[in-house]
Amino acid sequence: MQPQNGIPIDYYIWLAAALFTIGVLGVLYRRNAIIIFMCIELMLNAVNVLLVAFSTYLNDAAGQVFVFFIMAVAAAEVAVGLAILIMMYRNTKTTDINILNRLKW
Amino acid sequence: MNALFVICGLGIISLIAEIANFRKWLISIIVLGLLGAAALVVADWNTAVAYYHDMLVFDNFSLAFTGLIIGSSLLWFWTASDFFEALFHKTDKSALILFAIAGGVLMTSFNNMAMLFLGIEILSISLYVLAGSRKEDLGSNEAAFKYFLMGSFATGFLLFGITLVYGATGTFQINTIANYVLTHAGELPSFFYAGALLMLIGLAFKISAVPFHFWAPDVYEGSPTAVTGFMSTVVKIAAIASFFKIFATCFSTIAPVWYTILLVIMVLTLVIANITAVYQNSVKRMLAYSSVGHVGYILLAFLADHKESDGTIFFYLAAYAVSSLAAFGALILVGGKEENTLVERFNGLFKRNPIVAVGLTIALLSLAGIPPLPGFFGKYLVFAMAINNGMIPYVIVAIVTSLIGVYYYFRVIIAMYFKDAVAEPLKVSTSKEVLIVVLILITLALGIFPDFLIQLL
Amino acid sequence: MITFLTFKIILVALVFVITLLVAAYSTYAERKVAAFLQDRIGPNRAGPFGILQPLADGLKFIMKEEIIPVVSNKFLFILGPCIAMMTALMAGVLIPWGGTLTIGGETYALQIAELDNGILYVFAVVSIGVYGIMIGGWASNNKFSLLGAIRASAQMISYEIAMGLSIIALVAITGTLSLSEISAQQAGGTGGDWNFWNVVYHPLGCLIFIICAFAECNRTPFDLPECETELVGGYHTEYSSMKLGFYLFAEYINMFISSAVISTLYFGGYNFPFMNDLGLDQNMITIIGTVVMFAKVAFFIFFFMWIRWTIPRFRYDQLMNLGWKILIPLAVANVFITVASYLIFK
Amino acid sequence: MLTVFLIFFPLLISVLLLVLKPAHAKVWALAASIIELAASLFVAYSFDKNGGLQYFVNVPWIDSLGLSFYVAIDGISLLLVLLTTVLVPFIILSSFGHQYEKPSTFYGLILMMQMALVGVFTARDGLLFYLFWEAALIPIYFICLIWGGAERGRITLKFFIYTLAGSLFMLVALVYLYFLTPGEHTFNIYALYDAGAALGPYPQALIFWAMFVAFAIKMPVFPFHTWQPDTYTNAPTQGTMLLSGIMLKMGIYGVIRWLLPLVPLGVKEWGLTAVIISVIGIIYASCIAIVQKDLKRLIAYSSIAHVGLISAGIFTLSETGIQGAMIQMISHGILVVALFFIVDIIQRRTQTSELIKLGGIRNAAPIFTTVFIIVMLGSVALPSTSGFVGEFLLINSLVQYKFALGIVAGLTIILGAVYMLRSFQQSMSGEANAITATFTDLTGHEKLVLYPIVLMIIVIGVYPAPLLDISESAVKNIVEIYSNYSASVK
Amino acid sequence: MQLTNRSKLVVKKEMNFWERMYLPAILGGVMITIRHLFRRKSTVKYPEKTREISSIWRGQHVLKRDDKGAERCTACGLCAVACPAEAITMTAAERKKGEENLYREEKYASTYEINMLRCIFCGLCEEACPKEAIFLTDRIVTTDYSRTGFVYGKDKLVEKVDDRIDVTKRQTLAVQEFKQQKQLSHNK
Amino acid sequence: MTLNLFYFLSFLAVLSALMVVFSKNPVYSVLYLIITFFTIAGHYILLDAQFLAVVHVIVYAGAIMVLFLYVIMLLNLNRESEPHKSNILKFAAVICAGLLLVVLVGSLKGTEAIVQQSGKAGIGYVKTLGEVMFKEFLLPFEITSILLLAAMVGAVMLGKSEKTNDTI
Repeated sequence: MQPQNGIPIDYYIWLAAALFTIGVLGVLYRRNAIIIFMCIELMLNAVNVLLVAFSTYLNDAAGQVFVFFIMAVAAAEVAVGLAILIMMYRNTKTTDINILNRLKW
Repeated sequence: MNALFVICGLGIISLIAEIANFRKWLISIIVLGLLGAAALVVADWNTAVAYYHDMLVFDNFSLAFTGLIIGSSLLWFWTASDFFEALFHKTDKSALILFAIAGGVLMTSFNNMAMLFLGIEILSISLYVLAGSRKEDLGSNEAAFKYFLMGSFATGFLLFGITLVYGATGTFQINTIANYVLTHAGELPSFFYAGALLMLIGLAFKISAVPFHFWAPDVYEGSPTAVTGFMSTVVKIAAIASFFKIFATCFSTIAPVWYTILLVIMVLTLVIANITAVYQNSVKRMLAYSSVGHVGYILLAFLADHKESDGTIFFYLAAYAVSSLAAFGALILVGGKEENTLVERFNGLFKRNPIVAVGLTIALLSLAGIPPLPGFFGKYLVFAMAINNGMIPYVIVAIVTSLIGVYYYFRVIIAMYFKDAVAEPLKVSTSKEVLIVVLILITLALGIFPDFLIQLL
Repeated sequence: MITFLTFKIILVALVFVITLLVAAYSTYAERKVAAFLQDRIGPNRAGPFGILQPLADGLKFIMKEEIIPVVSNKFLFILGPCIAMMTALMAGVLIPWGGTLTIGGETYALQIAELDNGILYVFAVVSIGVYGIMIGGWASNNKFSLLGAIRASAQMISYEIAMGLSIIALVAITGTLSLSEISAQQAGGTGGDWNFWNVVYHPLGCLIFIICAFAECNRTPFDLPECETELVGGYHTEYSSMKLGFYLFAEYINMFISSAVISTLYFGGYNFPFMNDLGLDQNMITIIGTVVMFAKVAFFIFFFMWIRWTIPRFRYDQLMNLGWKILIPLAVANVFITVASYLIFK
Repeated sequence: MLTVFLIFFPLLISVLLLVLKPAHAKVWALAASIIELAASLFVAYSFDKNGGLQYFVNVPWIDSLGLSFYVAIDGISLLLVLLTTVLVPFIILSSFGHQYEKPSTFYGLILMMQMALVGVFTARDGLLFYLFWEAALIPIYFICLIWGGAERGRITLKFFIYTLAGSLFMLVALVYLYFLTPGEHTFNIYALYDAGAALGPYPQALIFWAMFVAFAIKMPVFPFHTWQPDTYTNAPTQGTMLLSGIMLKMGIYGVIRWLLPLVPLGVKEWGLTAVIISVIGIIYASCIAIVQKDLKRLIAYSSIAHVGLISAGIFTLSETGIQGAMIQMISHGILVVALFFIVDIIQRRTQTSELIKLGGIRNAAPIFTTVFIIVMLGSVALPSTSGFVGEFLLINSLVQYKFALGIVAGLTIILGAVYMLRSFQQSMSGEANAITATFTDLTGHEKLVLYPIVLMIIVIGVYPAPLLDISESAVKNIVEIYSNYSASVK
Repeated sequence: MQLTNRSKLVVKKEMNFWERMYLPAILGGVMITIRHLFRRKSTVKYPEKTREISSIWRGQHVLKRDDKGAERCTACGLCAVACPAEAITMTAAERKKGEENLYREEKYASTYEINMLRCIFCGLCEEACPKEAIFLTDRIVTTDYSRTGFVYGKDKLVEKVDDRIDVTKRQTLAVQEFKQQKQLSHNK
Repeated sequence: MTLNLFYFLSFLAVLSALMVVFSKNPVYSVLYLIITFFTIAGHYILLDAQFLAVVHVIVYAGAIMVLFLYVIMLLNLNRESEPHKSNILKFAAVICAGLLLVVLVGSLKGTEAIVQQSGKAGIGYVKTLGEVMFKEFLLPFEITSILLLAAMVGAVMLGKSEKTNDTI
């Protein structure tokens, strides 16, 4: 299959899978809450890339519109997540972030 | 649809209440509004209408679950009225709750992956915040953060799944997807199945099925009790409704792909959740595990016959919601300001406050599935369905786990009736007493005349 | 194609040089304006009227000793000013500096690149600019720098929202995100067909945009990130020599670009009144237009300085109040009012 | 309609007691139970011995579950309903010597229990039967939990889970059968009979065991009995009476009504096993009873032995056996209530029920001792007491079934005599000690309980025919159904 | 205690809508500044142009010689005593034979230093001097790179024989008269 | 040319994504993530979705990552504050992720079923997107406002200090 920009869709799927997996890896690998958080953003972006790729290949704008929703949600999540972080920080009154490490799994 | 608008409008009204200074009447307005929404749901009954380019479809399934969500929310507002008595953020909290309810309604009525996704996110984001609404309490903070991280993580999986499904079928409309799958059976790309499974994982996080449940106990324990009550009723209803909708419509034809996986998840959920619940010292945490366990029963019904199980699941959830609300209502009263819900706290509750004790007892009995309470009929329907579909070994597993369930529920009952009271009598406001009586009556009524709800779907 | 490329390359070089030149002379102008507004005469030693002062300053920056704090993060410490400079320069790509020139039968637009969502591109670049300040401030490992960096980021994010909202009304009415089209739509009146500058239609939006532009450029009265009375020098406390020069340069380039964007969006860009009624050659109009454009830009740069020496600095909470509680609601209201009145009076 | 009255009248009173908490709850409860007794006597009076099912009510309840409120009375049901309605007033009366906390709750729960028991004995719908079966569990659980002895928390939970576990398996079996009923599925007992009989031997065996376990736990039969002694000891006396006097009969009734005709092949295949288990249980329980130091525990074990005999008799599947079981159920119910009341009296006066600490009561309380002797003799099945009729019929049927088993089971009379007489000897005769010296004789309400019971023991022992008549046709009917099915399959 | 009428009482009254908009006020401020843009600049381009100075402007000191070219200073130390900034130090020495043309009297200052960094140019030294040896001139103390460079010794203070500094403007008639009245002098 | 660009961008994306995970210093993680985002924006442009690319840069690089950096700076996170995670767990995480990758790649093969739809080019233009968004996806678009409102209310509620007006 040869789409207009000459790159097979498989490549994008693999790229997205790789990025997604790296995101998952980060979530599992790291203990630092904020990095886990960033890795989740990475996962969402992997999804976005794939959506845009599919959208281009299927010639259907809905995929790209969906990306906007994901972006909106990501922004909302970041706002809330960081607010939670700040709240925790204020409670402990310390710059030591170890408090987050009660999160064990 | 109109109910959805009403709920969103109520959320905005409660934000306006902060500015326009009518906080006092806010709860009354919300209750009236929700009643109105319920009436709208009833009025829409038997009219399967698709709205806005098929974004939402309010058929009887959606309406029933929407009604259930609204009903539970109404009761929840009553049980959790103390939650809104706090000095700060009264209106914010109620607005968030209402938005969460709106999200839940979307999750029951979506017909497009975008609506599912947004519904889940509206619900989740509101709850992340509500989970942390005891701001000075580190446990609550931790709950919020953990819920947040795991919720977002699950969202990632869900989205990846949606994307792959979209890539394979070229649409986000679930009925179109279902048709596509039906007409293109055998020629679907393999990543369609991967997408379905990733969505399964994502939704399993949301309904907190083992092994994707590990966030649930911590979050349930850390959150304010009222919010936990909300999570374990309204949220659970919405999550399961969306799970059902996706897998019974979209992926119904590829059932062999997910059947075995879901079967394993179901058994694990039943066994692990119920066994772990036994070891909990906090009643809240125990209820958290039990709520995970209940998902197992629902999954059992779903697996037995995923197309026809909606009525069973609906009744199970209704029964579970009522009992759960009663339990959490009692928990809020017993836990007091410091939200201490250790089992010891319940010692001698029968002597300290018989009404609360009896209410909690009936709730727990119903959760344990003792006839003639609704919880029994829920379980009965599930078992009957499973037996009818030849899943007797799994029914045996479910029976054993529900016996384990009896064990841990009865620990609380024993504490209430058998142990000596450690504290002075528990004073409870009249409205709360009335509430408990009402909840008891609803529970009993559901138990004695369950037919209406069972036949609803 | 070749000529097109050549033209573009020349244009890029030209814009680059002009940008640097304008930025350089802005430093001079800043001192001059400050002096004049305070009844002084400002630098006047280097060259006639001190016209070579920027060169002298530049020379001084280069000759100064490089100081990199031992405890700082060296890589990021150097990266900071580079990012600041780079993003500042990048924003000029989309500004239409003039109309079209016809040389040898070929028509060239006096714009380096044309995107159908040019405004957004400018926004994107501007929003990245904050990294320079944040990274530099953090890498300095100095409390004042860090405070400056934090202030800068919070301030820029806050004001970006109002800024973005303020132009939504404009975009809604003009129906395009392309800067060149917006410019073209404000072309001077032709035979009874009156096209006013956008500022006539969007006075409130323009005001908000200008205020936000001040904040985005960290200019007084919003220069909290570097206010020397509180934070010594803010994010560039630890910087010296050319790295400091980069930061200062970046600030002036930003000012230049902001002025250009303001004039393009709201004040007609390269258009001037009655330009189509004069019966001039197209190339002539373009050249005059470019001059006009630069005149407008110059005015806004002057305006930036003028305001700087008029209004005292905000307190930080006042800054945030202004951004969140006043500008954003105003911007939203502006959208509603503008769109509603457009629908009514259309 | 009378059946409905019999079921719901106690419930109504119970709810009234629980909600209104009147001052003299015990009087209310007693009055209610007497009205109930009168109603049941009226039923017995107007009962047509050869009329099959009578007083039946069949209204659909939960359509979607195939559940209908189908209750009816036949001979077997009537006997057990009578047992219930007769014993409950005595049980309530026997509690007059106690000052229970929250009396209205206590009596409310007893009446609720009565409701469930009557329901169990009259239900003709599988699910309804199950519902009543479980409903009986809740009040007794709370009675034991709230007013029981020191160890009650753990022990009652064990009891609860045991019985619930058994009943859940029964539920699975019922549901399984439910889905085999033709057309619109139904839980109607006769439809279930048909569905069960139509199955092959293997599923029938599975169903047999699923249901047998439920009933065996309730009775309790030997390997499933471990909850029983502890629970009996720890429960308040009235609870023990309810458990042993009536509730235990639920299991036996279940076997007769819900097991034998339901899965004839299963019964046929595994009946012998059940008999053997039961007989082992008899011997085992009797032997343990002999070495018991505590009077209450001793009676508990004796109860296991008796029930074992009944169960063994039923599984002989002969009319004699089942009739014997019927009469023995009545007799055992009366006797065990009397025995536990006697223990209760001893315990209340001496604060102990350990045999070693007792002795010499007969000097202090001659009337009491006399009553005890009569009850005890009834329990060891002395001819002309009620116990004799039942045991005779049961052993008779066992001998006919398998001679050796009959002989072994017959040992129960001897062993029973051993432990009963030993207990009597240790508690009543001998020298009075500090505790028993001040033993007062029977008081008013105690006499009111014990005299009628003694009378009944003797009357039934001498003239059991009316009772046997009542149940005869129903028993015949069941045996017939069973033999028809098993013959037809053959 | 109210000394002047210039102080203004600050009132924190609620601002009305227009005031809260700030824009009119900002506009006012902007107008003020723009007006200054066109004002005449008050800067004097110094080296090329200097500002006029007053006739009694007090600049760098000078140690005068008499008409014959001998130093007038006798190292009496009155100037150092009078100096409020303690900027003046000196050491006295006796005149040798053959130095009569150098020093007017038998005693003279072998060193005389004024620390220009300390000096406040108050002119008290001039007033205190009984020999009319030290005067403040209209010369400017020049800049220097080192601290020590500002400690002016006799090399910088004493006027050159061939380059006499005219202080007559400072020695007005009134001053001379004042100095002749012995009873008014400081060191009576 | 395009393919090479794709390779380059993908390589950079994956590399910097890995660096996000393995950088010791959170600030470096943020910076690497920003690089990843830029490469993703590059991919968008390759896919002819310029509008999305610009919005992506504005939202992710311009707002979200600034917030991350802001919080990291505010909380003074540095490499010492990262708690030790046992090597076994890390190993398990790597194995899990590796398995996921293998499963994904394995299951994502075989894309023949996607038929390239012929149609007008330039679906990435604002106009096309606007048409779809405001016609077909109008309801989700409106519902997003509820989402953002909830997030806003929530963030303010959590972030606001209740006791006094001391700012952090």
